[in-house]
Amino acid sequence: MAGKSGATPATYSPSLTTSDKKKKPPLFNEDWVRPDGRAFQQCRPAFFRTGAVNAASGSAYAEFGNTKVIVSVFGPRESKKAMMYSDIGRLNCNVSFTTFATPVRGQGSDHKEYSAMLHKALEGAIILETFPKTTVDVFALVLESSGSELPVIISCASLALADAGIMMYDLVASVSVSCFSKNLVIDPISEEENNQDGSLMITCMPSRYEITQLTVTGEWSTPKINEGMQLCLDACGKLAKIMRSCLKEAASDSQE
Amino acid sequence: MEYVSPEGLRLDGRRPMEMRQIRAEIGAVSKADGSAIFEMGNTKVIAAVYGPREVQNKSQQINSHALVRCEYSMANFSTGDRMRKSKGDRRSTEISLVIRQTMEACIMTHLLPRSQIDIYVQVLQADGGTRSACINAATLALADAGIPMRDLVTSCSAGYLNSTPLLDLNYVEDSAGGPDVTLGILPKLDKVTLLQMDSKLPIDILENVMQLAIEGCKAIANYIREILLENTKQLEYRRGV
Amino acid sequence: MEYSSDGRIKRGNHAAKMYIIIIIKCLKTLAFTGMVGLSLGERHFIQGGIAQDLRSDGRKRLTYRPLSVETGVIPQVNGSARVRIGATDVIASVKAELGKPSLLQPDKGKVSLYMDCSSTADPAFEGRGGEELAAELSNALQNCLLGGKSGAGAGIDLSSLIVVEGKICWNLYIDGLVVSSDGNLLDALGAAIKAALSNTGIPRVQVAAGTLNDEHPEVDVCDDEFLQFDTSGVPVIVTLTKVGRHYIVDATSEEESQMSSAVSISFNRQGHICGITKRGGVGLDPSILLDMISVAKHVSEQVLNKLDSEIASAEAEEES
Amino acid sequence: MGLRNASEDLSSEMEVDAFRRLFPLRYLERHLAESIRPDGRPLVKARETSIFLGAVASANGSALVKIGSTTMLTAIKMEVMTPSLESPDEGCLAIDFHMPPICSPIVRPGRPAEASPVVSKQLSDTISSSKMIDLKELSLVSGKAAWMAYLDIYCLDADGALFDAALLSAVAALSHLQIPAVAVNDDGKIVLVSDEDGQKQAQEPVNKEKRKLTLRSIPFSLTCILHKNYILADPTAEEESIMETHVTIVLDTSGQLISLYKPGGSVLAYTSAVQDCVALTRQRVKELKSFLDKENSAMEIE
Repeated sequence: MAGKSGATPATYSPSLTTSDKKKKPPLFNEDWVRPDGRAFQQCRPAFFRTGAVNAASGSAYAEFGNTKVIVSVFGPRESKKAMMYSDIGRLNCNVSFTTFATPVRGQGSDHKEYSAMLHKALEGAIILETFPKTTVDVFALVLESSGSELPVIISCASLALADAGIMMYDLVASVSVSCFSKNLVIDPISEEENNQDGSLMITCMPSRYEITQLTVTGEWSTPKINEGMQLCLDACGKLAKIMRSCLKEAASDSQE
Repeated sequence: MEYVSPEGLRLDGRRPMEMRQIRAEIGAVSKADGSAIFEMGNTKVIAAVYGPREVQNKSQQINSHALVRCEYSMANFSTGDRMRKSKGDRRSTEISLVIRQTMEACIMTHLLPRSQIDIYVQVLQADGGTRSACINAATLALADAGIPMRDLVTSCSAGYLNSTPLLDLNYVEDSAGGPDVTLGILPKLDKVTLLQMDSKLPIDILENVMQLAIEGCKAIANYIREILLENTKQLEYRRGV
Repeated sequence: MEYSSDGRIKRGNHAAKMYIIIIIKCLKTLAFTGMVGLSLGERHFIQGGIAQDLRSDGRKRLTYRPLSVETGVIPQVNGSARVRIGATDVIASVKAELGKPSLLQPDKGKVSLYMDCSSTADPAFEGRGGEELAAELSNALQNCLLGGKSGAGAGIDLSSLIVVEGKICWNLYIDGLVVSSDGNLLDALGAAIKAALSNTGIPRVQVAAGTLNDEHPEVDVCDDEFLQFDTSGVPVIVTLTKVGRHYIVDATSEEESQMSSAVSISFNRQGHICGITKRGGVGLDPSILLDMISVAKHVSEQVLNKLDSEIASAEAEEES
Repeated sequence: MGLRNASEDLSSEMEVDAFRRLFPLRYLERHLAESIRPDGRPLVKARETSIFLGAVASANGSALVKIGSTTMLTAIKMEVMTPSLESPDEGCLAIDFHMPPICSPIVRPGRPAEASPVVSKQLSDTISSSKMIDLKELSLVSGKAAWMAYLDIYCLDADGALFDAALLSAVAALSHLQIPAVAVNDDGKIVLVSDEDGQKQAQEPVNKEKRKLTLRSIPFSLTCILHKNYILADPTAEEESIMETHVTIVLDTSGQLISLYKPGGSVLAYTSAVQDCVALTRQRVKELKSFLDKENSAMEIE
């Protein structure tokens, strides 16, 4: 049906009548309330489920508010032929978005930057020595995005790895905070991320109490970094508990 | 457009037979086995040579002589209008090939069987004559790496605009669309190894233009030899010989 | 001199060690192309040296290699600089082009960073081989130099790039090129970008009278009058590389091959953190990380001073 | 993986698994002789099917469909375009079928699966030839503005019968589609009108009447595999990979044949076999229609 006119015509999505110019950037003063009504240090409700994709060796689905992610793990399987011999396993990560994930249609279907970050966050947790010469593929698809996609992808991927039976030192949990002048806001949604002064994302292995990945943008003083890190680490610990219980549930289900 | 003024001066103030200022420096990339920077006026290229070393891709190994490879790339900021340049486009593949074939002709590859020599040239600034500059830089880098060569290859271009043979074209003259002869010679053996000309040019004028380019190549060869000599003296001095 | 069976040097005095350094250096020049694999002995040597606070090239753990800055190296761009730290050699260039600001931020110009790894630096960068590292470096630099989404903590004041709000702004294209690599590329590129920015002159622009309210105002770019950038806010990047139980600054590529993880932190003049990225997958204890931050902060002050004076002398040299 | 959970002792389970991998065709034929399939289904029975409407909150219409473990997520986003000169009163429907790397071990990033453009084409052909949607309903202002409906289908889990699942999810998403109310503003651009917008009555919505598409005859499909004398409805990925002769039949709700694909295959499809398939499809269409109607009425009650 689309074939009627050769080239796809230029389209736009209609915006609200109340013109955007009137909407001032939100004032982040004391009585500012987050758009979804959460407290500053309250995460969105997290939902995890393993085994979302049967075709994969392991998979997981994660839902944080309206951010929805599926991660599939394939392998360990044969490395691509061009690869040289390696006595430890390889990890290959890819993150992509659906065309309807973002408010404006079709932005960034393949996310190189996220793929690289996911790789860096996971490689320290996986015991690569257990599958020499082979590759584990971790593919993530963001179904819907409304902020903090990368932390959700990372946590979800570690769950999918666990589901696939890949040996890991620990689960990997990831949480980010946004900084607004003086306030720290945990697990920001897109609207907050677009206006933030700075961001801090921590990926850690909670049981080992080790940070595998840390990214900070914006201007931070040292005490602020301390505060932000502590906040994230605590949240990671709680998140890991939820992830663990999800795994336990799946294990007990399959035993029945 | 007038490329040579009635007074016999070119756009950048040179005489028709005048070459741009050349400058060379050896050892710009300390990790490489041999490297050099070569400048011709505003054109500036850097060449690095890795090898002779083990052949990386065994299927390419040649049992009777060495494998010579070359990659040419341009920096994003090398031209006036900035654009992202992807490696391996047609132009750079062509130039890579030209450089490789030219250098292969002078390297004594039969002395280094089953090995590989990589020549990487990176253009930092392009203002006409990058091809020649790359060959000159590669020669220096190969010499710095101590790779046996029959002779130093040197290269220079010459053109023909406003009925005047011009030596060493810059970017404006190069893009004027006139004939542009790029020549590479082995100066001591007095042999031409590279000759590229893709425009109409009467045969008797070609001879003139070529002769001019040969003169240019010889001048560059002298300079390169001086640089190498100077470099060797310094090495000697450092070793305390 | 005593060697244990695996080539590790028994704890001896520094003089003996320096001597061995020389021997190893000689051996290395004999070897084919440098880095591909280090022998067990070499690895122990590097690690042992770091543990004893005397690295293979004689430096202490927190000492930088000599740093040299050259500005104005590329004539056809608005600003450029070449920075050499030991054998690491990078070039950064800044090009300013007039463009249209984005709808979301009509009062700000745009800055884009593109890094490129030349295959001259390492044969492994041939073809598309350098792209992965280039992308990683670009991302890390973006993190460290451009600040948060709202622009807080940015080294470059984006609102100073505006010519006519919502209509015309300067777009800065920052290109980096790694010419020779011997470790610590991120710090070197960060320093080169800072130097290139302070070398940058942006032409003064006059908006033609009466066209200010048009959709496309006419502008007149002066060729002889340039506005200098305020680069005092541009942070420096300090990378701490963890080898064994210790961390070092300005690691060479040999040392980097032995790292378990590396943390790059950028600091501005006020001593505030402007960005952190971590490389290497091995986990770090949060307390070690905080310790690293405070060490990096201390080092950054020295680096900033050193860099500023180098930039100033490079600028003076260029003018003379 | 039905057999893996069966309560056999480990050694025989290993053997079954090995047999299944080494001699897939014989393994399957042994089952077929017993009139049962490896996952325990009778030959002509389709897998359990579920439809969930409104899965994507940010889209104008969406559906999640599962047939067995084959999962499809479809979302429709409405955007405005200028209609072409030849058909100034018509909107456009753009259908895209994606197979992201998560859905199957065969798909790798950067190398799109062969199947995805094929299914995309089949889907748009089927939906246009079924005349299910009147593109005139997507018109807003004649010659000036019309809807461009982007219908994207993502395969989340590929386990056979991709076309059936994709078509079902596309149809379900179209039935769920809520066209936003829009008005024309002073610049001639189309803008949204929010429902509780009391003060802005000046702008009259241009599409007050057309908030939901009238779906005239809904197409449904069933893929069957012909193997020797057997007909297997709704095959899994494993079955599809072993046997080559596939027949996909699309019928609309009135039982009319809309399209029939039989891409190659060694077994000749005799008329009788095809008629058997049509009969199976007819049953399946009824089943699917009732599923969809149930979902839709459930949505309305909410």
